[in-house]
Amino acid sequence: MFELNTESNDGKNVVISVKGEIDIYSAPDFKESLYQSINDVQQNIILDFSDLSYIDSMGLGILVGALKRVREKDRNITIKNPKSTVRKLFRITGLDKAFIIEEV
Amino acid sequence: MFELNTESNDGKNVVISVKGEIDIYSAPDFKESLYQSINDVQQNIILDFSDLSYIDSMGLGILVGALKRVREKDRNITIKNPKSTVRKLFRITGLDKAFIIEEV
Amino acid sequence: MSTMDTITMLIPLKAEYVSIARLTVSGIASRMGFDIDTIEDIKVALSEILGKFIEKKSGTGRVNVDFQCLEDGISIKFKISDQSIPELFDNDTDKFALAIISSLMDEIEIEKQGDNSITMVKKLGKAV
Amino acid sequence: MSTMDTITMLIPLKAEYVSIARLTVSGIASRMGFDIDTIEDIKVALSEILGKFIEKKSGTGRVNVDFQCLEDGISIKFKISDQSIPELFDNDTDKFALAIISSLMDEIEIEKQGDNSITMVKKLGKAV
Ligand SMILES: Nc1ncnc2c1ncn2[C@@H]1O[C@H](COP(=O)(O)OP(=O)(O)O)[C@@H](O)[C@H]1O
Ligand SMILES: Nc1ncnc2c1ncn2[C@@H]1O[C@H](COP(=O)(O)OP(=O)(O)O)[C@@H](O)[C@H]1O
Repeated sequence: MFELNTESNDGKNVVISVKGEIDIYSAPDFKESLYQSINDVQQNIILDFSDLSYIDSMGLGILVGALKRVREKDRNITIKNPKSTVRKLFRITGLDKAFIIEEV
Repeated sequence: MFELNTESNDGKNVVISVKGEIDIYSAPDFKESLYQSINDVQQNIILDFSDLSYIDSMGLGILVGALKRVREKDRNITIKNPKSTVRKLFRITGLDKAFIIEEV
Repeated sequence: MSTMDTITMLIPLKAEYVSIARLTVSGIASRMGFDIDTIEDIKVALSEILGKFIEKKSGTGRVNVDFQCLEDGISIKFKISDQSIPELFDNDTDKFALAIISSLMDEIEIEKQGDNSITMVKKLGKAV
Repeated sequence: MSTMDTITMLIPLKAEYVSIARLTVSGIASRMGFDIDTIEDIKVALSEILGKFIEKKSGTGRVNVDFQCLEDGISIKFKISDQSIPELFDNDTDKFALAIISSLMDEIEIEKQGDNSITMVKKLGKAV
């Protein structure tokens, strides 16, 4: 299962940490929680993936849906610190071109 | 798999650490390594189980075999620091009466 | 996880596969809500039975293991296709295995007529 | 671990069981000597296929997964008993899944005649 927490929220950015596993089982919950967190705020979104150990195509699809919503309001989503296994899936699907990926 | 190391050897005791998992797959190797370590020395044996995460009935049988050998020479075997799951198996099989168990 | 779902595993009767069955059952039991200590108990009991099968029947085909999710626990059933269950606990050195399984599980049933199987059950909320 | 041994798993077509299959394949792959990154790749590809099966056929029986240990890798074959394989990658949102599986595995074969199966193969010593 996964955990989603709003870590910080300044004038410009909201940092949301995503921890655990997102797969076909947890995806529906993840979609609801993520869309809610995004609707609640006006800033750019930074998703901290440092402790996300697993994501599948369904999770990636949900991220794409989230990006669409955010872009409609001229904001964007940054993926922060994905593990190499997760990073690889962004590369394979070409999503590393859609999202800003920030490795620290 | 498991790992067996002679940690220290003074005039009275030899401390041998046993790490990892002992099951039907690793048992033959464990038997050979353990009996060898025991034959090599004249002191009492202290088996440090701090990092032993798993043992089965076959492993316990091998320990009984080792104890017989050691007792023939008026020495004994102490089991040091077994994890609670391993400790439980000594209790269930009554082997906590045959071995000295030292919890620190 | 709904009641009565069954996950089945067919495992070659070889020592190197027992740890894989252990990993699988720990996943099933953890998903069912067993606590860590009880999961450990189930893994040990499963390994003991598979170990005895392998000792007595090594290399001869596969063992069929049904993990059935009950409302109040897990039932694990072992069968060997087209073969009778061997005497698993017939000699001196098997006494530890039988003591361990009986202590750790809530029920164990050895069925020599009919479908020739061994079934063990662990109820939720009952660590030893 | 000798060549051509097969471990079989029958898994209900429900989302909650996919993580158990992932755990099992990681045990098998690690015993076969795959490195950590490749094990991760195999887990992801397995999950994607099971996920698509479940999306298209949820609740209808079980999927049969054969994990075959080859001399130079692992072959994983998916079948649904008495049912044809659904179109797994037919719509827009399935493109990620197919891209992922094709990139991570060395071979993928969808067999619609005959025994209606999907087989994917990963060779030893080939992380993506
Ligand atoms: N599983 C998926 N795989 C690939 N893309 C997906 C997936 N789920 C959603 N998407 C993409 O995200 C977009 C928006 O998704 P979503 O927010 O779920 O739809 P909606 O905006 O209709 O609620 C979809 O049009 C699709 O392109
Ligand atoms: N798997 C086992 N389960 C229970 N007891 C065992 C097991 N293996 C060995 N033993 C006990 O340990 C004793 C000595 O074992 P071992 O050293 O293997 O035999 P030997 O001394 O003939 O080489 C056996 O007689 C038996 O009582």
